[in-house]
Amino acid sequence: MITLDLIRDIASWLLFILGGAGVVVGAIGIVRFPDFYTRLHAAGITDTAGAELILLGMILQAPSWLVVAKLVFIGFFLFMTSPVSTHAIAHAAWVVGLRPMLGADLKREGDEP
Amino acid sequence: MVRTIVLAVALAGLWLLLSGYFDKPLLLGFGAASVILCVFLAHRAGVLDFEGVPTGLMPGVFIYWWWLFVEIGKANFIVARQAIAIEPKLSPKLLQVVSPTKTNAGLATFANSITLTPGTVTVDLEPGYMVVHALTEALADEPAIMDMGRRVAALENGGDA
Amino acid sequence: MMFAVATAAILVAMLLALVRAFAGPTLYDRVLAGNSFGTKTVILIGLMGYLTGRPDFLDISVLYALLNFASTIAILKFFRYRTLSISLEGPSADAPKFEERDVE
Amino acid sequence: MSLLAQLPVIPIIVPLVAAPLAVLMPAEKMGGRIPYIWTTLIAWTVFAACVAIFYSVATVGPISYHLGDWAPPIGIEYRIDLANALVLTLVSGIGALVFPFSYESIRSEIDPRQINLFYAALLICMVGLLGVTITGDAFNVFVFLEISSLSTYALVAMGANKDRRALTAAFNYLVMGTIGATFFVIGLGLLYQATGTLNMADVKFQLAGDNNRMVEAGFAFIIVGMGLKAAMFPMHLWMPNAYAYAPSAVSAFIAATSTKVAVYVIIRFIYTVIGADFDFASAAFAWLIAPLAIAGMFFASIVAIFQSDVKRMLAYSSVGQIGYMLFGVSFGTEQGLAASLVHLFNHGLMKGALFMAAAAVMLRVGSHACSGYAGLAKRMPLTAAAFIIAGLSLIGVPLTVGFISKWQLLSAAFDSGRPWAGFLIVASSFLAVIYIGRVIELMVLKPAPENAPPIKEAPLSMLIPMMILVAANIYFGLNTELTVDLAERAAHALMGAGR
Amino acid sequence: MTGAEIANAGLLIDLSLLTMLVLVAYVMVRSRQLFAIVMLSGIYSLLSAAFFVSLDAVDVAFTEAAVGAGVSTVLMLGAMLLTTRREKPIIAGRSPVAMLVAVLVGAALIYATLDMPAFGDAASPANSYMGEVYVERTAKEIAVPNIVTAVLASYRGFDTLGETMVIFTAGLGVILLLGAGSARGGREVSDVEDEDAKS
Amino acid sequence: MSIEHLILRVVIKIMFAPILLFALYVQFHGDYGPGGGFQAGVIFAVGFILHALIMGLDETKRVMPIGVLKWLMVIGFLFYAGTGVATMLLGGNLLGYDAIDPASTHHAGQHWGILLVEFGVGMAVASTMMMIFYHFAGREPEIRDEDW
Amino acid sequence: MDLVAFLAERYNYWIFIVLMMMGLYIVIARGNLIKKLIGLNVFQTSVFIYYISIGKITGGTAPIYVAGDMERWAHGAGHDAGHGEGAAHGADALPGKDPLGAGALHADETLQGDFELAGNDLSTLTGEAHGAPDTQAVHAAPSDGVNDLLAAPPLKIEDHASAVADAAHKAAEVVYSNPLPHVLILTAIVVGIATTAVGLALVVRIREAYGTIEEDELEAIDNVAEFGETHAKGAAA
Repeated sequence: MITLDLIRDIASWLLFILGGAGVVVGAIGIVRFPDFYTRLHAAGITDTAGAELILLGMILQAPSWLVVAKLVFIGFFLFMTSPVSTHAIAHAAWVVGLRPMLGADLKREGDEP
Repeated sequence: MVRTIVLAVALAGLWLLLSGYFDKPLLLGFGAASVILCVFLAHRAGVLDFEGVPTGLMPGVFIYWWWLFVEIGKANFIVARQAIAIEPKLSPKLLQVVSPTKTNAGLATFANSITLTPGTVTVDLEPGYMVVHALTEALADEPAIMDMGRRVAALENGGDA
Repeated sequence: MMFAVATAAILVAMLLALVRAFAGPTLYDRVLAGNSFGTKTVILIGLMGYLTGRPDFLDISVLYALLNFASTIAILKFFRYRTLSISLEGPSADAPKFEERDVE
Repeated sequence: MSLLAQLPVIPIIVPLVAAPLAVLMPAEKMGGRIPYIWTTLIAWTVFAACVAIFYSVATVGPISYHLGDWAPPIGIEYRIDLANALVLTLVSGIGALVFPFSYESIRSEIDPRQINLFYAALLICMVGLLGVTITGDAFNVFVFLEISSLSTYALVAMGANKDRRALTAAFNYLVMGTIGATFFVIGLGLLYQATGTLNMADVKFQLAGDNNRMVEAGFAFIIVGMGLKAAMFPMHLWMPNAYAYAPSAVSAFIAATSTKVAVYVIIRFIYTVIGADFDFASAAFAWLIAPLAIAGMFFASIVAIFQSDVKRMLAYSSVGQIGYMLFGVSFGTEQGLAASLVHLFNHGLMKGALFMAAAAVMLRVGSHACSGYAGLAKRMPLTAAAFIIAGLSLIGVPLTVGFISKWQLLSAAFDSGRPWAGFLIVASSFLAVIYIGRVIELMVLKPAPENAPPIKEAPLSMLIPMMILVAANIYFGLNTELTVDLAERAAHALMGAGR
Repeated sequence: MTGAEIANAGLLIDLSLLTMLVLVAYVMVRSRQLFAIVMLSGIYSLLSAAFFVSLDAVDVAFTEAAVGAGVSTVLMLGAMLLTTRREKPIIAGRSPVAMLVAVLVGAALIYATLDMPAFGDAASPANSYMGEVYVERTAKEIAVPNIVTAVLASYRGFDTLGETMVIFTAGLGVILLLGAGSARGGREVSDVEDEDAKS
Repeated sequence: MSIEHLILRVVIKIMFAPILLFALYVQFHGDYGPGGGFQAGVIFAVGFILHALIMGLDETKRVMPIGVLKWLMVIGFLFYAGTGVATMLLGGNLLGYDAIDPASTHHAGQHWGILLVEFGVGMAVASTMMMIFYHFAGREPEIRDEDW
Repeated sequence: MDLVAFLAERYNYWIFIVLMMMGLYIVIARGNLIKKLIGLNVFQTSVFIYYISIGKITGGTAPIYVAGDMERWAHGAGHDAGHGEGAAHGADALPGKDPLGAGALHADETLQGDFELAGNDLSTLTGEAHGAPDTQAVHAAPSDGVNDLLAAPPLKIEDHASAVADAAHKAAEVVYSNPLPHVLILTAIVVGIATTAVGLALVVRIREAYGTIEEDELEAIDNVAEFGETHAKGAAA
């Protein structure tokens, strides 16, 4: 029993650290990246790797099946909605005419309105 | 009718998962009533169609998801490295992808999968193709994306056949 | 302890997202930051449940995830169509075209 | 369970149930009469219940009703003593008159499709005010205050069909009212933090004369918050426009009731909740309430003189009259309090009558401008007579209620050793002579404009309630037993609870 | 994990959330883009709701999230679509007055805090009197696990009746202001009762 | 059917029924965990708001007509007030739920009372919120472009 | 009590004050009507934070009974003894601690208060309300009806420093935060959203009628229109 708990703890530690790192790195990306479209990708890290890994870590530590079920539901919900939100924002910007920086030199091509 | 039953069963399962009270008949009764009400409203709202309840996709979707998780993990790593690199080497690129999928639900799944994978975001859907924004040249790997598309298409076939 | 570490990470990330929400420069950056902020809050609430020893209140997290989504969609319609009432099913041609680069 | 035991909730629960039902009634059938008759009947029922409560309180003693069968500090309590019974009767009485009164006026000012909603909102406004008055629970005051405020915002904005300034007036009212309500909530929070309870009487019991900074600040916040709602002098900015541009019937109702209720809440909190025997309370009387009351009495009356719109003039006069009430409270004596209560009641009667007359003029002449009142004594003699009598009452001419309340205030001032206060009251009454006299002069002495179309007297549905109110103005001016004696008893009970 | 650690973690969360709240509020004061402000007010709600969770007020957090981040954001967006999206420059001369009022109110409250019981004090009058009575009696008299629901719907059920009336009144007010029969710029408001929608 | 918003449409169609179910779950588990009528009503309304955002307001009005909402608003409130009146008729005070089932030692009356009033709150709040949304979203804007 | 502790015990309140001041400042200083409403929201939300801060108990948990704890409360505190026993229970769970600092403000008087209410249980309370001569029960005596109804239960003596969260699983030591402020704030939140909705509707109407929602411009338009003429709807739109 103790070993099982220990394994569980180690696994959650790992997941939390990975997930936490993902969340922070994603946030750093959101701040650092040069334009809106590149920031979208950084936000993607938080939404997928960060959030889901932490949720997984929490699932491992869950005291009851009910909590597991709810965490799975949240994970599923994020999994379904986060790409949609990302796409929605990106699409809105795209349609309005915000053009991405492209290429290694990060030039905007369609800079006219 | 099949969709109605599938939705009802799924909702009933969801209720039990959320509620966690299996021994209170009152709550179970409310659960049943709620499921019926939800199915009725869903029917009325016109979401009980091939898009809203994609029964066609369901059977193989879990295997696909597992594959997707791995892909997401890999992509995450690449993007994260750029985010914390002292000098990020970004070379964003737009590419047009022709989706191999046939159904709308499949197309949506494909587009979502692209967005979910960090480094690529579906920016626009047009009839016939979609516009994808990729963070670096390496991530704008069209064959890999098409591979994903084929997997989704395979899901559709598996379900419908 | 592990929950505290994860919480700390989330809090740091929230602060960073907030920086982007403040700085802009385009409105879409703000929306993106706001959306990302919402996701982090979802996780934070879950973690706080563990920290206080009562992880049974995850309903709040579910609700957050849901509302975050809903408001992002509303914002999309806000920008794209300038109305909340139009259907997204019809042809997109009737949408008012406006070209705007909202850079502060 | 007998009806009598449930009497205290009847005035609240009946309109609460009736208002949503009014929403469902057809608006346009029979010229909107269905919701009108329904809400009028309800208003009368409520009035009857309030009178019964008043009678019961006056003869037997205070009523305590436990909502949900939970004993007071745990549950919410309705606690009715003479002070609330008086205000209850005033509010429901005005309601019982305004509802039948409103029909013609509303039909000319409101879109026919909205009549049912309008009456529902008016009923909700009334129930909110009643709920504020009747309750013995501090937080319940806030809830019902917001019910009445929210409906008032919408009702005031309904005046936009005539004049779009109603919208900005309503918005300003909303902002100020919400700030006021939030201040009130902060004050409640402070009191709660100091005592751990929300029941008014229990707060006082827990405080037991104990004084600390939380209570002081809480007291200040409650006074300021309610002062905003009551249009106490420097916080009255929302009020003139709101009254001036609201639909006439709405002005008549809220002018006669809503600020009075807010003043009542101030009194209630000073005496029942905090207790006037705290040092800071008397300091507040001397340095905050009294100066503001005096400033209001003079400033608002002077501004009223220069108004060209009769409703605005009346609104400014209300600000001044609120000053009288608070001035009476600030004496800190039983007599001053009694005078305030009497004036609160009487002022409801006179302002109600004045605004009703203004509504009748609005219906026939189509304007609230002073110029429209020229020669009115010939054109609409009964309405003009009503206006004149109520106006004289506002000035404080003997044989009217206005005289009674001024007299009470004066004697309270002298008895409490403030002869200067008596002088101030008399002086500011002269200002009322000027602004009311101006309108009376217009009506009686000036001829009607030559191109004025001939107009009829106001319809009976308006005249009768107006006349009843005018008669009340005179009756309570002659028979002071009901008001003065009871107000003295009420004041005694309020002050007595303070010791 | 020891109690002290939990307390520290709690303090950390509290402080960082409060710091972010202040930051958001400050930027809201400064910013002039209405849209950004609406979005920030959504974030403000989320943050305060997270703060409520850390103060054990799960029901409140639930509601605040639903209302602040959900409904009111959507309503604000809807209203902005019907009005404007930008704020004009600040009116000169009002800020000092506003500052004065705000500082006065703040000073009064800070004065009050000097006598307040410590934050989190179980023996403060607020927490040891009625609050505790409810905790004790709910189990005996109502027997539902959620004490907040018990107090909300039974002990103080009448407040909640009022609350429902408030919401009803708000709906009524909005219908009166924006619904059929309300005046409007140039055109009549279309009669969007059911006939219209059913077609 | 335009393909431009396919992703949104598909996902929201999939999520619609679960959101409503979640709302009802919150409604009926208010006794056991956080939540209750008000929160449930808001979530329920959010479900329909999402529907309106994607499928268009007219379609949502077809699903949930304004006339029905008006009735639901009233009925929801009357559920609450009616419970109070019923307890009065049964011999208690207003909202004294013990009168519903006075004999019970397990507080059945309280349970029923709370359940009923919470249900009323949920119904009233959901319909009112939808009503408010309809009125904001359904009003035609007349906006000058420079304001935008 | 030293300064650091004093600060640490009140920082919540002070931050609430800062937030509230910012909200109030927005409401008064800004001319845009929508922004005013947002300011009102901030103002109200900060008040919510204040209330919730009042109800927090260090080491407490959300006021939802943990599994099994409800039965303990229901049976642990007997029917006859009422709160008296509840207090005794609290005292002997953690003996020998004094109520802390400022919190003991009312300790003396409440402990000396009379315990009539505390002794009542549900049956006597309802019995009183349901009793046969109803009117008599409902009409309390005019003057002294207050004090005997309202008596304070004794202060519960609780050591909050050692009540830790993992105790949540041991029912005997659970401390619940105060539910009452939560209830009040739930109501206040609803009032807040209702006000916001009506306010926004008004703003929409103002925009349609005046063509602007800036307060100074509105005032200017109104001042022009002040003399005599009443405006037809939408003249400026």
